[in-house]
Amino acid sequence: MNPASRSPVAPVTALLEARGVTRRYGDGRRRVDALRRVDLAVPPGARIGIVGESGSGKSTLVRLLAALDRPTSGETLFRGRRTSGVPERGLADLRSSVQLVFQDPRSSLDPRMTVGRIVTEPLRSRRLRHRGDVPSPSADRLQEVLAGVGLAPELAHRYPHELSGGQRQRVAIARALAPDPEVLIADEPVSALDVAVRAHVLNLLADLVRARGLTLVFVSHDLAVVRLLCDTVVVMKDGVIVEQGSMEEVYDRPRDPYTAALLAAVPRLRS
Amino acid sequence: SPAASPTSAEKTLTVGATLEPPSLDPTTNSSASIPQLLLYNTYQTLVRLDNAGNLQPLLAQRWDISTDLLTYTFHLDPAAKFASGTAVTAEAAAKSIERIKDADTVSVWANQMEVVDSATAVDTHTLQVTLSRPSNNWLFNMASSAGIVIDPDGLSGLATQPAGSGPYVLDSWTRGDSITLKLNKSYWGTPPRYDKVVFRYFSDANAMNAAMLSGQLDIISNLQAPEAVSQFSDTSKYSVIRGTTNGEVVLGMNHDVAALSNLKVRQAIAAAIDKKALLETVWNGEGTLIGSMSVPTDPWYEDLTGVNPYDQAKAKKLLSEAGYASGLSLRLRVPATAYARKSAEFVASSLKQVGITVTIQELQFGVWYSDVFTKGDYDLTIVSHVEARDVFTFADPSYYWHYDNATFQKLVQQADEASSAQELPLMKQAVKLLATDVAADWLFALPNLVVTRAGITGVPQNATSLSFDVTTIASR
Amino acid sequence: MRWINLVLGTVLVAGVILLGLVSLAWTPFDPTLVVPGERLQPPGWPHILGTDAFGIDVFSRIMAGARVVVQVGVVAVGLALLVGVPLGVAAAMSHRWLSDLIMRGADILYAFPALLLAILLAAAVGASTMTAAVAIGVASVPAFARVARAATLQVMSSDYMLAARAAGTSPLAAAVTHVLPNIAAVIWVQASASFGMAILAEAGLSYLGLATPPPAPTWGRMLRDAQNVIFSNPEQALWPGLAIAAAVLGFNLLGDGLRDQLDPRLRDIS
Amino acid sequence: MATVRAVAVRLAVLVGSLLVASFVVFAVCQALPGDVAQQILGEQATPEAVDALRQRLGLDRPFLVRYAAWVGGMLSGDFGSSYLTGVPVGDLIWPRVAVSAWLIGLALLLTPLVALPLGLVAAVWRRHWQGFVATAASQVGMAIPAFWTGLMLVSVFSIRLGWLPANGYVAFAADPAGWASHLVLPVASLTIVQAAMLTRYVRSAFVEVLTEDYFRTARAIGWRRIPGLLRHGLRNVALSVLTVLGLQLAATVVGAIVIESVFTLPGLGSLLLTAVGQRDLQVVQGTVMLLVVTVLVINALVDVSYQVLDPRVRTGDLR
Amino acid sequence: MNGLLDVADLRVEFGRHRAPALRGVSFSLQAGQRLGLIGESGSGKTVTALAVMGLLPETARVSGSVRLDGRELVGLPDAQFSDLRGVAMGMVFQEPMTALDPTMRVGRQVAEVALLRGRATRGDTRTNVLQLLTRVGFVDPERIADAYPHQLSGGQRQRVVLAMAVFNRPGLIICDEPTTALDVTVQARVLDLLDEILGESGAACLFISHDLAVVSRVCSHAMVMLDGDVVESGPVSQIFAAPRHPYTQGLVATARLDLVTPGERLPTIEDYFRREDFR
Ligand SMILES: Nc1ncnc2c1ncn2[C@@H]1O[C@H](COP(=O)(O)OP(=O)(O)OP(=O)(O)O)[C@@H](O)[C@H]1O
Ligand SMILES: Nc1ncnc2c1ncn2[C@@H]1O[C@H](COP(=O)(O)OP(=O)(O)OP(=O)(O)O)[C@@H](O)[C@H]1O
Ligand SMILES: [Mg+2]
Ligand SMILES: [Mg+2]
Repeated sequence: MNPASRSPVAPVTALLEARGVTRRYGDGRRRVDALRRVDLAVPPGARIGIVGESGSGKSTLVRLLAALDRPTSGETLFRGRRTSGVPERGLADLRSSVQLVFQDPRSSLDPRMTVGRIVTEPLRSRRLRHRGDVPSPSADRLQEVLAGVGLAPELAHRYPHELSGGQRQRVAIARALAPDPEVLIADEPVSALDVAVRAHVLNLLADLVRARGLTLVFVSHDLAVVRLLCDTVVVMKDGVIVEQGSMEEVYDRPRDPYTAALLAAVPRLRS
Repeated sequence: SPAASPTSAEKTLTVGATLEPPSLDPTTNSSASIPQLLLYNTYQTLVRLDNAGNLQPLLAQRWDISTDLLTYTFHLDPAAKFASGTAVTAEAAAKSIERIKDADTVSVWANQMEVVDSATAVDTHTLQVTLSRPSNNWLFNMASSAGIVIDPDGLSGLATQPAGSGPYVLDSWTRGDSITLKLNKSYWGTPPRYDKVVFRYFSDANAMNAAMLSGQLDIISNLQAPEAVSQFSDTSKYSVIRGTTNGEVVLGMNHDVAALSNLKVRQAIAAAIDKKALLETVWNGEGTLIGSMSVPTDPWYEDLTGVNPYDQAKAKKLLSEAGYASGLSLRLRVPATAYARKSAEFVASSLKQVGITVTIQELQFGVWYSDVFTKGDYDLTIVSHVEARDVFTFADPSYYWHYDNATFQKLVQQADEASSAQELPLMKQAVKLLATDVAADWLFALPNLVVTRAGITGVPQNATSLSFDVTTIASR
Repeated sequence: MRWINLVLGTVLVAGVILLGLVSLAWTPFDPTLVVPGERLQPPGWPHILGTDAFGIDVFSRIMAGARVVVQVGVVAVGLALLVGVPLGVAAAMSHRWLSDLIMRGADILYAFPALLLAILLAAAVGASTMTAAVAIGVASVPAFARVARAATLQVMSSDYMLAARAAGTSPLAAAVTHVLPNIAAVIWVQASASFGMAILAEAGLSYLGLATPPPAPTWGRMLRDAQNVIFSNPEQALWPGLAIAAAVLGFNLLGDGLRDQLDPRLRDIS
Repeated sequence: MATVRAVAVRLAVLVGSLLVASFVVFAVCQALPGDVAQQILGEQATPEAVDALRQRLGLDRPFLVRYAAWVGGMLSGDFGSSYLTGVPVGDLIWPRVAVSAWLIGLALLLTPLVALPLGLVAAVWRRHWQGFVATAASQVGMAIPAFWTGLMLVSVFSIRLGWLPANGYVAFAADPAGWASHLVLPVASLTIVQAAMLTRYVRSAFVEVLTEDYFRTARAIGWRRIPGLLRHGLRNVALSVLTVLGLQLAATVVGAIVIESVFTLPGLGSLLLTAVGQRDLQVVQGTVMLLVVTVLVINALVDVSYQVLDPRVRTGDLR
Repeated sequence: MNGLLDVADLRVEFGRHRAPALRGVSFSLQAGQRLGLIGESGSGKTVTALAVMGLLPETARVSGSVRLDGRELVGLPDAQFSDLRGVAMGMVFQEPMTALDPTMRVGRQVAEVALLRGRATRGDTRTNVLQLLTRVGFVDPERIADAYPHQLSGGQRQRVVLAMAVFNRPGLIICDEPTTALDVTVQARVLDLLDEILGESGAACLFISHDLAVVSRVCSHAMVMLDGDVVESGPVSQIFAAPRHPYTQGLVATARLDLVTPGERLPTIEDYFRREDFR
């Protein structure tokens, strides 16, 4: 039926892909087109930063790529296989390979679960365990993952509210890394953090991505932050990608006036 | 009356009562509340029952009975008129009787008129009724709802508009609250004292007492919460009239139930219950202990309370003799009324002490009718049988007691057909047989507890019929 | 000050439950034993709260009545919980039309108040503790469904639900591991308040003769019986009235106390 | 436009709900054991007579035929006739509605008038004795059964003091003063309980306003606590009061039935209780349906008035 | 010290078992001066602002002294305090989404500031409101005035709140993280506006932010808070160019993302300052 599945196995260039994706919320007078015919390809090993002002559709795009939401039209693909309009059962591969970290570490951690259970939740999912090499939810794995993000093992018994903001975001990152994903999607992971804590989390993410060779999709409204982690940048405005290119190119020589405005608006320390 | 507005010269009597009539036609609806309101007040019968339970003339000035006891000749009062103004004729009386018999009417009382062969007007004021067999009860029944003489012109709307010949006519009906009677301007007899009589209905006995205490009522027609009687002990404000009614509170036993078909079990139950204490506890000692299906105003009444005396030891012994030494479980299904609920609680407690476990179920009257009365789905029940002389119900094996005793049936039949001289000993025998056979257990007879504002006179002491007769009430 | 509700509520509720539990094994006198010779005794010894018009020890009846209260509360609230909460959670987690269907059904059910249900149920199978409890429970289902739905919607909008999906957790598993624990607080508060409501409703139904039949004593029926002697023996109405008030107050305070503890926003107000 | 559409949708839902409710009411009533014919004819009637009467009353027709006839009749304003009396059910119900409507209406009107000030005091001075007293009063009021309050009021005001009638009802048209004096105690007993309950919600609504950022903004521009709370809190509180009042309606209707029984008011409650007892199903169905319709319609009205009161909903940006 | 605002040894405690939120904060603000208040989350910035405004919750115990134009504010009855708020001092809060009454039109809320003082009639208030809305950068003040808060964007709402705070031309304006909830581009616009209005009215400003860049843009002086204490204060140029306290040094270093080359490790506060050594 769909052209993607019928076509002969094309050389897979993109790991994650969005083709002509539109996402519409609400109807009638309240209709919002959060995304309008957006195309994006994330090649394996890429580190893509998505920037844009609030409401430009960054989170929507990322949710669609992770198949956590359905496009109104267009399609999303993972490893060349369609993921939009596919029932949850058919997404085992995607679910075990793509993990997310969200903006607000408070609301992305279930307040009624201990850190240990939060981190091992993906490992206990039957769907993820389809992939043969997903680590088992053992105590060892838990310690390993916690150590990987620099958290002490005894924190496994704590609840999220007993942690500091930086620790919470580390837990969220640990959960994402537990099943050994190929792709890490981070939706504004440091925007809610204090300047003092932000540096720690950014350092951690940079180390992990480099060490594991993760494919990274990193969302932020702050170009200065994106610059530190990504090699490619995508600029969004009103549901459309207005500019896309290598980091140095966009950062130093923005082509779109909106990108320029965004760069200019970032407050800099007078010194 | 304090309830009447002071400017009005009209005299109004306000009577508190418990059950509001569902309809105003006493011939097609069995509710006792209808004769309470209407009998003798708006409807009249050929003969009436006096305070002592004797028949007295009303529309009929006198009556003759043939020697074969089959033909009754009634001589109507020529002055008698319906409220509409037309005369009460023998023809109208005959038509009223025929109407009850007529299957089309679906009358409640059809079986009471079964014995009537014919009812004919000999002349305007002479009515002749021929029976198929002698029946003393028939004449007695003619004093109640079955015997009312209805204005032939008013037959179509009886459910909402009475058409009788009594001293009062319907004034208004505020459903859920009250019914007002007003004076029949063209009444043919001695006019009563009040221009208006208001029957106010209270589903809750305590609310009625409160209304009396706060001066909204002149009379409580029958106190349903006798423990409250002390509230009216101030004789300068109230007087309390104590009389009897026809209401036997019967602990009915289903004779179709194996255990209860055993005489020893029935005797044990009767012996296990201290009726005197029960009356004291349940009805504040007001009322009469009876011992069988007969009340003091019945001509054949005898005190039979000694037949099955209270004796717990004997009750236990009887039970073990009957093979229930290890205990017995029975369902006591009662209608949701004060006397039944309270009696049930007492009975359950008493029977528990001799080893009978009783489960009480309180049913709404509708359910009681369908389950207990119609389907006979019960072991024990408590209900007051308020009709006069309803001892005859024990003669019908299909009646919900399922009591089938040929000797009793024969006695009752003979009594009904006997001359009045022979009737009494036969009935006494029959009533006694019920007691010795423990056809049921009789807890007590409901009292007629009337509370009036001080100064009100003429309230009948005993409720021999279902009527609350207001025609003789006056105030000083 | 913040603890006073919780402490007072816990004490009262524990008292009621304790009375009921102890009454299963022991009461000073048989709460159904009619003793004609001891009617309407004033409080004293051995009848510390006196006796009623049946000569039954009032304190024993109050104790046994606590049993009925707990029973009605547990059944009614349990029913409402077991039916209402899954419905509410399902409504929040399911497609829009199904969600609408569930909530409209709840609205319709809501239009049948407990009393109406109790009247109909009592008319159908005869009044009993169970009919009253079931009527009260069924009538409380819509409230629980609404509360559960609102709370679930809030949980659904949190990022950890999205994270759970990304982690491959199935909706049913998510409902059990994430939704239920997170709406539990709200539900407990609602349950506690409903417990109080159930006690009041049972008292009203008993008063109308639509609940527990005699001889099992209930506070509502004690009140109805007391009504007849309210002018001569007002204390007869006092004890069951106090018992009802204490029990309801206890559960309401417990509910408030729980909320005070669970809702952090109430802690700092300018 | 959005409002009009929302209202239309709400209306359609209402009609659907009413239909479902009518079927439930009818089915439940038909399932009740007990037989009105037996009840009418009493203990002495023969089974044949009972059958004849059932046939005459049309009780032998099939279920769906009777349901259709009933619903059809109601649509044309005909609720059928009482089995017992033959009186049209409408004629039985409407005079009762007047009584119950006064009772419920006055209570619902007075409830917020009592609860708003009490809730305000309880919220603003919740750390002082005034607030404690107000909160305690509301807690105690909620814990006492309405009929108990009624009994106490009667014993004090009617029997001890003799100021007011203990029970009964007088039509407004017949005697306005008498009408008022008969309604004071029933309305008071109903109001006390409902107001106690509402006070609790008002209190927490006001407490919530106190925590809101916009209230802090109002304080920052110079509002004193109480005037600011009235100015900025009342409308927000009104929304939750409205919801709770809508939710309380069912409770008030039930409370009214019990109160009617305590004060022997000839309202819908006593009609229902007797009709059920007598198995006069036409009357039961009619009355239950009326109560159910009232609750459903009022809830729909509450929903719709949300559209009017809350600009976020009115302008269609929130649901 | 005889400034517009003199705060001396201000202590605030919530409950006995918690560490004090403020442990004796002192500072002084001259008329027309703009003071930035910097510190990590929970360091006591908001509590300081609320203490000055007299809007701390009842549970807070305040000691020390806050003088506005020489008048002692600590312990001032609410009625008198209310008369000062909005007139002598105004405040802008962090969260523009919730700072306005959702059930009232924006114009009326702004007008309230004037009507509260009984100084104006409705007619000229409306004109004033429209003028003011124009001044805070709205090109269509009529539409804004007739809108409900939810119909405005975050930046628009924040400008409305700003308008309310400056309506009566108070001598002191307190801004508690007024732009943290806003987008970079919108933030830039609001900061420009604030700059302009402060310049125009000559009001003094206590400006709270954890973003050093923002403070450096608006303020002339800055003050750094840590765990309820002021650890360093001085002119912005000195604080950011040559911070003395190690904590401030760490703060400044981590804020300079632009100085880090991609792939390199970011400096953290801990590189400069260890909390264990503090106090
Ligand atoms: N569930 C939803 N229902 C309706 N509208 C939505 C929903 N989610 C997002 N939107 C709208 O879609 C648009 C894009 O939202 P999105 O969350 O993708 O933006 P964003 O770029 O991630 O913004 P932010 O930086 O604030 O996170 C916005 O206008 C938003 O209001
Ligand atoms: N109402 C309150 N009750 C109890 N403690 C409070 C209250 N308000 C603030 N605190 C405490 O006072 C301290 C200072 O809080 P404050 O809100 O001033 O921090 P902040 O510097 O404004 O932080 P942020 O940048 O997160 O807004 C914190 O430890 C906080 O927990
Ligand atoms: Mg986003
Ligand atoms: Mg703050």
